[in-house]
Amino acid sequence: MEESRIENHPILGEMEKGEKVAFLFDGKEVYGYEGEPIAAALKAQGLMVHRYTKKEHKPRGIFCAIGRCTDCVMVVDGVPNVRTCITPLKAGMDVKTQYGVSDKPFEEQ
Amino acid sequence: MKTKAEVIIVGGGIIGCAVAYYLAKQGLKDVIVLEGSDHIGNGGSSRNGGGVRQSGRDVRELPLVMYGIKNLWPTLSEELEVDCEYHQDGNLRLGKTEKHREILTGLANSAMGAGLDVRMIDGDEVRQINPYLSDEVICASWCPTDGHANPLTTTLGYYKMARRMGVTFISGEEVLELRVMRGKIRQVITKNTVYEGENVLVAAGLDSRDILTSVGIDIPMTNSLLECLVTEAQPHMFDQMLGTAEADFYGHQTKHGSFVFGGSSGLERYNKDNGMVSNSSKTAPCICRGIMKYFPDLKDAKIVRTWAGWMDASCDGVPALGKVDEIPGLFVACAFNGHGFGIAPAVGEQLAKLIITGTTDISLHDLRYDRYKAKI
Amino acid sequence: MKRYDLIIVGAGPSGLSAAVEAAKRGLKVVVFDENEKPGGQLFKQIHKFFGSKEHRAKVRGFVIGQQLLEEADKEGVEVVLNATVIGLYQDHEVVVKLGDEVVHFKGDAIVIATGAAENMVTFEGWTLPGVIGAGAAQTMMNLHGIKPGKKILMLGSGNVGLVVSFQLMQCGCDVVALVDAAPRVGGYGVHAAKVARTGVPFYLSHTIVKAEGETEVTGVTIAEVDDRFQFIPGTEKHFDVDTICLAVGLSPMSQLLKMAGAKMEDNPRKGGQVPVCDEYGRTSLPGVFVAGDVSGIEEASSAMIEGRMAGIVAAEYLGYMEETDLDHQLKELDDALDGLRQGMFAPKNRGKAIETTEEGIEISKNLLKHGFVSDEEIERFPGVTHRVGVHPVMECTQNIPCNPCQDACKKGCISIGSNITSLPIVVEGSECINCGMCVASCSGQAIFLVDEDLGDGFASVTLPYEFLPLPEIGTKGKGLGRDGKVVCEAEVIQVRDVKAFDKTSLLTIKVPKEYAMKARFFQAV
Amino acid sequence: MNTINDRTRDIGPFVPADDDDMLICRCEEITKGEIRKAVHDGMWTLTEIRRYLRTGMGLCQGQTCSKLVKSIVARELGISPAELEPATSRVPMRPIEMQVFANEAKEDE
Repeated sequence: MEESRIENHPILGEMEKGEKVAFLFDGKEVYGYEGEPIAAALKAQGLMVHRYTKKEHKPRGIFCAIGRCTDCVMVVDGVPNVRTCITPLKAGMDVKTQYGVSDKPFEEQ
Repeated sequence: MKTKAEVIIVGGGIIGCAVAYYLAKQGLKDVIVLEGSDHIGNGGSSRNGGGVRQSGRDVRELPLVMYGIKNLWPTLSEELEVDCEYHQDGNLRLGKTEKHREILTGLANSAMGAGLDVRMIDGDEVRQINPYLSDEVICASWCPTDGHANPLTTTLGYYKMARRMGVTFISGEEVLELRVMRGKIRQVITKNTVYEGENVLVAAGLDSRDILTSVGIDIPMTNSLLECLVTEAQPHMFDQMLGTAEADFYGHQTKHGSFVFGGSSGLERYNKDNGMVSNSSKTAPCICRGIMKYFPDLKDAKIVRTWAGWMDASCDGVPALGKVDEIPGLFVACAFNGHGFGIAPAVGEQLAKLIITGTTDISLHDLRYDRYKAKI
Repeated sequence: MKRYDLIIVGAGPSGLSAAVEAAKRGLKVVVFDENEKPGGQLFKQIHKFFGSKEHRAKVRGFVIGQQLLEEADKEGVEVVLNATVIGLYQDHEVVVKLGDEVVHFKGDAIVIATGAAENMVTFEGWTLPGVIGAGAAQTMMNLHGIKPGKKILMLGSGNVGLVVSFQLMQCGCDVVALVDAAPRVGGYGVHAAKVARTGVPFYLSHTIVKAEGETEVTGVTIAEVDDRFQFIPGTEKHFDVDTICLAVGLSPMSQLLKMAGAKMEDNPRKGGQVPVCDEYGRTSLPGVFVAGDVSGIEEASSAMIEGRMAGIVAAEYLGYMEETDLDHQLKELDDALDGLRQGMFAPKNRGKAIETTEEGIEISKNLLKHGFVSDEEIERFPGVTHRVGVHPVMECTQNIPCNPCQDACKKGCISIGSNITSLPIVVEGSECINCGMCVASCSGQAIFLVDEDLGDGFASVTLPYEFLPLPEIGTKGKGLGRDGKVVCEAEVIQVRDVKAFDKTSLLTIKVPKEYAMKARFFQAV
Repeated sequence: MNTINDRTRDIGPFVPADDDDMLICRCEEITKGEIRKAVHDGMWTLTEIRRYLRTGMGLCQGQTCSKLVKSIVARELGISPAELEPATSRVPMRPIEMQVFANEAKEDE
């Protein structure tokens, strides 16, 4: 499950990590490291789709990873449009897939 | 490049574009619109808050805007083949103090006298209409036929259709002066070109004053900075247009989901111009504080953009509109005081009629260019 | 309002360099950066830098970042992170988001060093999750320790595309192809060669037709393009990938300057919209200076020099040094910057098709078309000689401003001379002691130590190796050619990994004698 | 700045193309075809395009698409992209929560 994590790097050595914490992704308990971007924790779980667009309902995920493009936004603790690539993970966060600007799938909106 | 026309319009804002459109629609297509900046609709037309409202207006301009809301706005999107995002879901003009109640009641009473459906409501009724408003709101004037629209698409929609019908638009042509020849308006002179027209309409916002000075006409107005901001798209909350008793805060939620709010910091008459209409560093935070007092729920909404524009503020708060009797062929439409958007379709249609036929359906007498008198 | 002598926006290579120079001259300096970590792109750059000593050559980007930060700290520069500058207003007012508040600051002088943003390119499916920018890949793997994907296609053969491809492999990803619509490799040949020799195929004059997949990338189709960049039907090729990485250039992030009313120009040679400025970064706004990519896309090495220049002119502007000292202090930096702006890849040569080196040697066609120099072509370059015993083979075939190899060899075997872009030559009569320093010092990983005759029909090749796991002595495998194809059997006979090599391990492999000048990479089986 | 632009200049008819449905502005989901049509509707500057279609007005504020839009518009007008003035940059450079923007640090702190 954590196969996307780089355990040892030929140049950078072992990557520094924060404390392992639990958080919710779409209601399911998952784990990440405190302080890493939410997007990194989700990517380690293999998650690709962060949101579905408002007009065309098309999937989007990480694109720039530095907070510019805002494609990776999700609903975090009830607030939509949170840039997960630059928002540090905290224990207990409630992270949800974003549909348009809501955490409810389009058919429920 | 075409330099001679039946009508030359100075100013490619919503007024200029709307007049051009209605002229062309009525068959007069020999028209040149000169826009000083590089972009059509670059002044107040694309910088206002999008209100299409009657309530809160001076009674002298009410008949025009009421006419427009009844006859022109409802079908404008179809007519211009663009989504003007027109919503007619009412306007709440909010009050938080007894003094506000007094101001609002005064405005409502005079508007009712002019035949507008507007009434005072209390705080609870306000929150029935818009449940997101805070308890600080104790009263409002409520005008159900008011609304809002998208100034950008509406302005550019008028431009698109006028252009499609054959009107000539030239941008980047800053008009320096007008010239009367043989007792009639004749030339419109820019840095590069001399244009000639049988009729000339000056609809250049604040710059109209300098331009008209060249033919000895003065509209007493000054500049005042209008500042707005817009949030990211949010889930749908409400459709009304909002304003306040002291006109220090106004806004609405757009079709896109974002909130557009404008507001006053008290500094707008004293801003420095560095040549690019820039915001004051103090105003946007002030608008945000204002918004949160009315809408605490919007505290997490992110601001994505702020902008500013110069308003053409006249000494008595209403526009100068119509024929300049002393110079045959010259017309003016300026000094809209920051509320030229909602009224623009009516102004455009009536001025076009005035240029073609010499008369209007709605009297423009109270808005004459030479109405200004000293106070004693 | 809180006031500083100098406010710098951006704590990347140029911003930090400006801060250090200004603070050294007595200015009270603050640097704001929106990121959680300082250093800008330096902390994502794990390769050794090019240049000469004064450009901090052969030091890895992230180490340079650490050095700059230490210098800034020593000079008393205040570096404020998670500090987003939201606006540059009139009267040198900088408004910064700090935590849950906005703070207004005034700077008597301001240096904008905001760097660049990535360009994008469109194709069917380009919005699918799994299509990412090269910067995103670097951020994920080098800052956050996450692999951007398993099987990756790279679009873009400029230095970013090449360097990031190599980094992707270093962290354990599989790069299935490197694609570019241009007919020639855009980046340094040595960067291309180190990617190509690991077996990554290059597709020049090709671009992406579409990214495949419903909710995320599952594959990609590329096709050849003609000289007008139109697809040639029938040339489509499919790859199973989960990630497509885009490295199609950078644009200056100059919005703050435009907002503040600085005179701007659109200059394609500088990468887009840039402020009009003089050679030291003075913009049309008095007291507002620029440095680094925001004033024109170049490399981090030149950004650092530009930053130092901006810091010095800002100090002079505020009266912290005499105008008469200015020329003298800038002169050295002028020369350093001039040194970096030489060679085939100099800004002045952008877009030019250079056919021969400064020495008059024909450039390798294969290198430009396929990413590697062919066995026949390599012999014509001056770093490639044949001798008895161990000797350096320097497969450096383009004029780039770089000379650490010359200093690395204490025995004087290698010479570049005073012209920093010259190709290295093997000095006649010099004696190689097989110390390996040249191999480890070459930022382009283009130097090999070869003994063409070990006896018994074998030769040895010592090559730089920056991957995990590091093979052990005795590991048997294949020798790969410059083109990444298997050429022979090979066995690791020596592994060197000392501190002076700075994490570039040296593998010595034994190969059949006839492959001494062909085998350039090792693949364990 | 302020260069004469006669909007009656003939730029030829709008010719539909295969890639008209290609998304250009990722945030606002605006296609290449919409941009090309807008040029033929008279939107000849990047500012007009942006106001007419909302390109570059989304969360990323045009950081991703502005160069792409520029090249499409230039091509449609038959001019070099360098001749097109980029749309204005506006405060804030990054999206900022209303309650943060409202919270100006006190002078005496």
